[in-house]
Amino acid sequence: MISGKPATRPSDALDAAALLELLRQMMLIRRFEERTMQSYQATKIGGFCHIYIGQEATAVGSIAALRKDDPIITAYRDHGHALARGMEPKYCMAEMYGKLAGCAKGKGGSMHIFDKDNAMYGGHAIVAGQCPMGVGLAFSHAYLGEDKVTVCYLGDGALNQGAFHESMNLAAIWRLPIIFVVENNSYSMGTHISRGTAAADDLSVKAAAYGMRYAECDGMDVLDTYDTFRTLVDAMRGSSSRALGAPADTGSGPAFVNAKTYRFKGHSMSDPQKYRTKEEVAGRQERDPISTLVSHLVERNLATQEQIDAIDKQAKELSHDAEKFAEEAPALPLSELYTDVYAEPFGPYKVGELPEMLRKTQK
Amino acid sequence: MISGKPATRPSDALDAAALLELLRQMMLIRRFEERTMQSYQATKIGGFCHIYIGQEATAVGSIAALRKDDPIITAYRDHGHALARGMEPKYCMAEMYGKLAGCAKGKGGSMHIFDKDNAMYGGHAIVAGQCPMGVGLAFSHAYLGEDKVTVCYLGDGALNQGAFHESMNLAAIWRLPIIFVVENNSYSMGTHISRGTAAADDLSVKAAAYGMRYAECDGMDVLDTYDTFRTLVDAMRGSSSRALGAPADTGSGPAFVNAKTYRFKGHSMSDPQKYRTKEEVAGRQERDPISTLVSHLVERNLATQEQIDAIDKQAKELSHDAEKFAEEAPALPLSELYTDVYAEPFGPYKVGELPEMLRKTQK
Amino acid sequence: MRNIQLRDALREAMTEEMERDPRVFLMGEEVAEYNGAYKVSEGMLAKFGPRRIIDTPISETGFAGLGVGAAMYGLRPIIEFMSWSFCLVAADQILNNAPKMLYMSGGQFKVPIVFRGNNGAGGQLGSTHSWCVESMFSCVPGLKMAIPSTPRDAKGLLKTSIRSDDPVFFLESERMLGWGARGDRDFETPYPDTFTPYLSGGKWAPPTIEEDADFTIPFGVADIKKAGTDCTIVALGRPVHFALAAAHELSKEGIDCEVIDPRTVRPLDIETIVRSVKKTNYLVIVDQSWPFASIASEIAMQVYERAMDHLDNKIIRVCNDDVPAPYARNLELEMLPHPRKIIEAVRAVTYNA
Amino acid sequence: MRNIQLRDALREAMTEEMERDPRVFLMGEEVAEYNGAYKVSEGMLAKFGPRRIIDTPISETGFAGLGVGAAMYGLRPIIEFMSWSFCLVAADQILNNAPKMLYMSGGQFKVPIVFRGNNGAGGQLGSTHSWCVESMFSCVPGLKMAIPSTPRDAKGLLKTSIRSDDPVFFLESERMLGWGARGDRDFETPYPDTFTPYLSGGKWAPPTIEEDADFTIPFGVADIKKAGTDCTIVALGRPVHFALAAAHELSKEGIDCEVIDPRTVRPLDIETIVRSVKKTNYLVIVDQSWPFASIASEIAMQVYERAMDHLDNKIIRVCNDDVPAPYARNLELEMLPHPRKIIEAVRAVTYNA
Ligand SMILES: Cc1ncc(C[n+]2csc(CCOP(=O)(O)OP(=O)(O)O)c2C)c(N)n1
Ligand SMILES: Cc1ncc(C[n+]2csc(CCOP(=O)(O)OP(=O)(O)O)c2C)c(N)n1
Ligand SMILES: [Mg+2]
Ligand SMILES: [Mg+2]
Repeated sequence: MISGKPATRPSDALDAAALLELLRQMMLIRRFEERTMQSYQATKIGGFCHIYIGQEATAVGSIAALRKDDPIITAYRDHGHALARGMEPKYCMAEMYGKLAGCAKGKGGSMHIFDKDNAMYGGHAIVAGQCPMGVGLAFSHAYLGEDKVTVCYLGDGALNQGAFHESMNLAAIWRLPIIFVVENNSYSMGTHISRGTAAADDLSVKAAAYGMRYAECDGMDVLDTYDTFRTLVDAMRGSSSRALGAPADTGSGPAFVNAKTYRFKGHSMSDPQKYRTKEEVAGRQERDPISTLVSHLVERNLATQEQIDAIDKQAKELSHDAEKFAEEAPALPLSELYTDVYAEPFGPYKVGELPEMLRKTQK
Repeated sequence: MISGKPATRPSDALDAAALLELLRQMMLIRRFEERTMQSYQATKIGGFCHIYIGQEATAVGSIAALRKDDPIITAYRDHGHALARGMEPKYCMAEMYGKLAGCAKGKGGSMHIFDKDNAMYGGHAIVAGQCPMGVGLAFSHAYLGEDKVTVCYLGDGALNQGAFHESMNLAAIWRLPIIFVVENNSYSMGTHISRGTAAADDLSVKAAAYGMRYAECDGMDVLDTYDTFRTLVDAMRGSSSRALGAPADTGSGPAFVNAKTYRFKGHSMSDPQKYRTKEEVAGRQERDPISTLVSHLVERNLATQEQIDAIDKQAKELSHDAEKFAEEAPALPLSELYTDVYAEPFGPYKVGELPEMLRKTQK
Repeated sequence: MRNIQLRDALREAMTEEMERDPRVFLMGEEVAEYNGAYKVSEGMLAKFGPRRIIDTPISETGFAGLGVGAAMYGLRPIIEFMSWSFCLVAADQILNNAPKMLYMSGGQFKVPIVFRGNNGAGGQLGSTHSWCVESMFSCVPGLKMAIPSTPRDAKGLLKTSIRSDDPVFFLESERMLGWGARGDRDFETPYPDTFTPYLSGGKWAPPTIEEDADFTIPFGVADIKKAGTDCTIVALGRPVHFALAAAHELSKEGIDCEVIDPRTVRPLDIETIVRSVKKTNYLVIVDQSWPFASIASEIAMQVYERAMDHLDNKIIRVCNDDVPAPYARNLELEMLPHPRKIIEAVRAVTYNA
Repeated sequence: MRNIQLRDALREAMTEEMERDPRVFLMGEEVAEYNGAYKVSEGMLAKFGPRRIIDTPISETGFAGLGVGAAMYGLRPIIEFMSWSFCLVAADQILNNAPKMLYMSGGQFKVPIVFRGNNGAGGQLGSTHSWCVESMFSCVPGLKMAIPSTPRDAKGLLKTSIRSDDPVFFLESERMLGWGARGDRDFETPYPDTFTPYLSGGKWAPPTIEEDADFTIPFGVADIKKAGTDCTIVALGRPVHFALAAAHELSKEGIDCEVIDPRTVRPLDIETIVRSVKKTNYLVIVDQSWPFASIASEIAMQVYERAMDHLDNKIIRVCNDDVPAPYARNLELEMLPHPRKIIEAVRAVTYNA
């Protein structure tokens, strides 16, 4: 939470329905990812696959503070963001199955999940590669005079890529409406942040280097995450310098959030995890973001166990249905090899149809 | 100077001869560069040519604090560093004339001045491209257990390149014996640092972002520059963690210096300089690093005007001789096109002879 | 005849497109307050203001990637690299993100962006500053690439690039920007008498917007810069003029060359080249990049694939020498393709004729 | 017969060279404590300690450039890219600095460095993670490039690379590292019966240091992986095995192919290829990169230059399809060169024979 916690927190204003919605999203991501792991083990899913389990509160809490049309962009550990953003699970699963019905028609895979309707700009697999593009989204708000905020997620490992630093600087000098969020799970693959990143114990210096606002949040606590983002987003929206070249600084400018979280699973599906002990993981699992919210709800009598069970049941069903949908969906026809290469094709290339996911909504 | 100035400064220990040597170097650079400008105007020199006039104190003061075998590496504004390092001016000038007798046999040109014997590792024309290589030099000291310090120079514009940040981080996590020096002349071409770099008014945050020591010096004052580097180098030498993977932190680690300086000439020879007023330049020229040292010497009776004039005369002569040498030196034979491409050549390639400059010294 | 330098043609293209489409903006180092390191964007800040003409710090990865993000969002950025030699620090953004986003997103996100700047030897700039990126980057599907050789092509192709819904790599030449300017010393050639009049009697001057409001040049359509019957010379960008100088010189020997300028590499108009080869039966390809795995190799391969039986001799390519760019003037001139090498190649290839 | 995976061969090469020369060190992401993302450097930290086996943060520009600086200083770095797909963020350091330093410094500074890592499709990794950099980078003079296809070549070429005084780009294949391991499912082919025994009866296993203390394989010497008389197939890296599978299949039809593996691209042993073409009169080139301006185009061009009169048909190239790498398994398999495409190409090229 932003230092100097106010007496009332934004999440105090969330009613039971809103809180249950947060729970629903986290449970959906959890169950969906469990399915994903099974399908990967069954070799239905290929390539690299990075599981988000443990980090659900970060995506869910931050996205809950956004409007539907505020863009987000993230790295390859991206299923959670897509689902929190509202993508139907079946399109995400079908993508990983490499099927035509996938959100990117099976061309992107687990690391490249896109959802234009839900302002999800991917899913990017080169570490920190999404940061400059995130700045471009925020730049667009300023250019168009729009009242939007872009959220750009990155892993702690991305702190060591030049692209991240250039992005921070550009956002800062132009005071663009963007929040950079480090999903700080302490590890980039097997490297603990203290081995790879200087001054890792206080990331506020990374923001200070660009005169940028800094906030920390408990990325294992969806309410603390929500509170942090709600506060930042509200300050940023409608106040940031929207015209480039505007002489006066009219707003709060970009921000940098250190979301302290943890991944319960390996880096990817093939990670033997020798770099941490089972005890370390077990210790962190005691603060499971889902149980934490459940306790909060139950303790305050905001939800009954039946309600919670029903939500979990629904999450399981949706995940099961997604898997079934993906399994049964037709394969990607080979003719798709040469579509979507060019928007204005020539020679062997052809215009591609939009993915089913968008065709439904876009008319 | 490093904050908390000690009562006695390292430069207090410099005798008159040592101080006159600093003056000699600065005057040589000044006269040499004036020649260079003339030769460029006369189209004897081609390509891009970046004049160092105004910044002499930075190279001279910092290099004076080093041992002969401490490596330096810099950007394309590099004649001053080469001369301060001890390169004979004629080899530098012949290089710019594209002659075989040039320090790099005419293959490098103004932006790529190298001098192996004097531990000058170039002369690099891609902004910030020298920073990772500088870290590599410092890494070598640690790897070999050598008691050396590398100095890596960069322009203020390089602060905005990712390569700089990755270099800072690597140097910091491995505590390598390197000093990054921003020759902060406030401009990258026509862009004032305040337009391009966030938090430009206090660069200490750039060092703090990596937990790195920070110092500022008056880059227009050779003694303040010397003092700053002498202190840093002495603390670093022999104390930095020389074995990678060494458990304990045994030394002071790398440092970042903000040398506040100013270039009196345009960015390159073709710069109309519309981004700053003549008054601004004239104001800064009142604190000419050479006059400053001359005043210091004269006021303290450390040198006579005759001595100073003699030094200047010698600088002029050396520059004149360099120009003559370059002019008269034979052209680069076309056969040199295919030498020095590979150290172990094949096909059309051939081993090249070392430049005259090295052949003399290397046997 | 309209007197226009290549840099003016580029500026005209950008200005017209910016007036036509409010989503277009120009971003790069020194493009605004400095008026462009090479004066290509001179006056554009005054005209369009700092919202649309945007100076950047030296952060190519940052602002190239910013452009990709903005293009995904629906804007139409023109990103200027002061030189393509500086794009290597941004290689990931321009090669991984821009050309592949449409594919990776299953058709969801177009990237209508133009990356443009100086390509090739600028004159004694040395190894790091003299990149010809055309061969290296042309292999990447998803991008388009244009290399203009005249002010007319520059304007027409740049306007098409800005309107394109796909990422375009637009390669200019510092050595050509000021062509036609007073005191211009470019197009040095050992054959000064063959110096091609820089607007070719007006043929190579683009129309003004008043003359032709809809002037664009489509991609994938080669231009026959000089018709001929005896030998085909293919060249792109600055070497087109070396080829024309060579053709002029060779005509004195009775060899009538056809000079074909493909103008875009992706798409490549191989048909026009093949048609010409079927007529002349000889082919020389001039390419200012290094020979290995070059556009010259590719064009040769495609001509062999389609018209081998029409070739009366092997194809010869005239490329940059296979060495890093030297600084020394004499070596640099020798290394680059130039008329003498082309003349020798045409003589060699038509030797039996 | 010695049972050795390709990853073991690489490790053996590095280990032997590190024992031989204290200036050699290995640096990269997860090479030390994790024992290598792909287990290539397994056990090396334990053996050599953290001074010589060095984990890096995700800073390719930083550590690749560090390697260049260290090489200039006199050390001999091996820089591992977890994948060559990640080298684009370091393009400037590896393309501008490493290969040009000797030239720019007029012969003063050698850069004895090896950049190595996985190249090419790793298996459904999508567009950004499936780069084949060989065509794109082979154009750059000053670098050397090796692409091994067997454990023997991997060891011999890597040892030569480490001893080389020039920068070497060493391209491995994730899909081949575990070849021969239990449960390995690689080398999928529609012709499972043609599956080449992975060490070819021991011929492709490298010697141990006890067996041959001086084992290295020189650069620029192609290896004839299978002799034949009817058609030459040139392939590098993983596609060598597709070519061998195709050759096996074609032998059933009475077409006896010669499979040539150049092993290094810079230098390229064009002589051996030309010699073979003069014998077989037919040539198919397999290249796992995109076709445009590719190594395949280059080899074809050079063969046309030197042996056109010996060709009884056009050269056919079998490349990656000219599209970004798709994720879907069926499309990726279709896009890559594979035995079926090679068989069809050989049939087509020898059709008149
Ligand atoms: C430029 C680049 N280098 C290396 C990789 C390989 N890689 C993929 S994920 C990863 C670790 C990233 O860790 P972090 O940023 O902390 O994200 P997390 O996995 O914890 O979500 C690495 C090294 C890559 N994708 N891109
Ligand atoms: C990556 C890259 N981008 C752009 C350039 C072009 N360029 C050369 S020098 C320069 C300005 C650098 O300014 P600064 O770092 O402050 O150094 P100074 O010239 O003041 O010494 C620019 C933009 C370059 N050489 N490299
Ligand atoms: Mg992490
Ligand atoms: Mg500066």
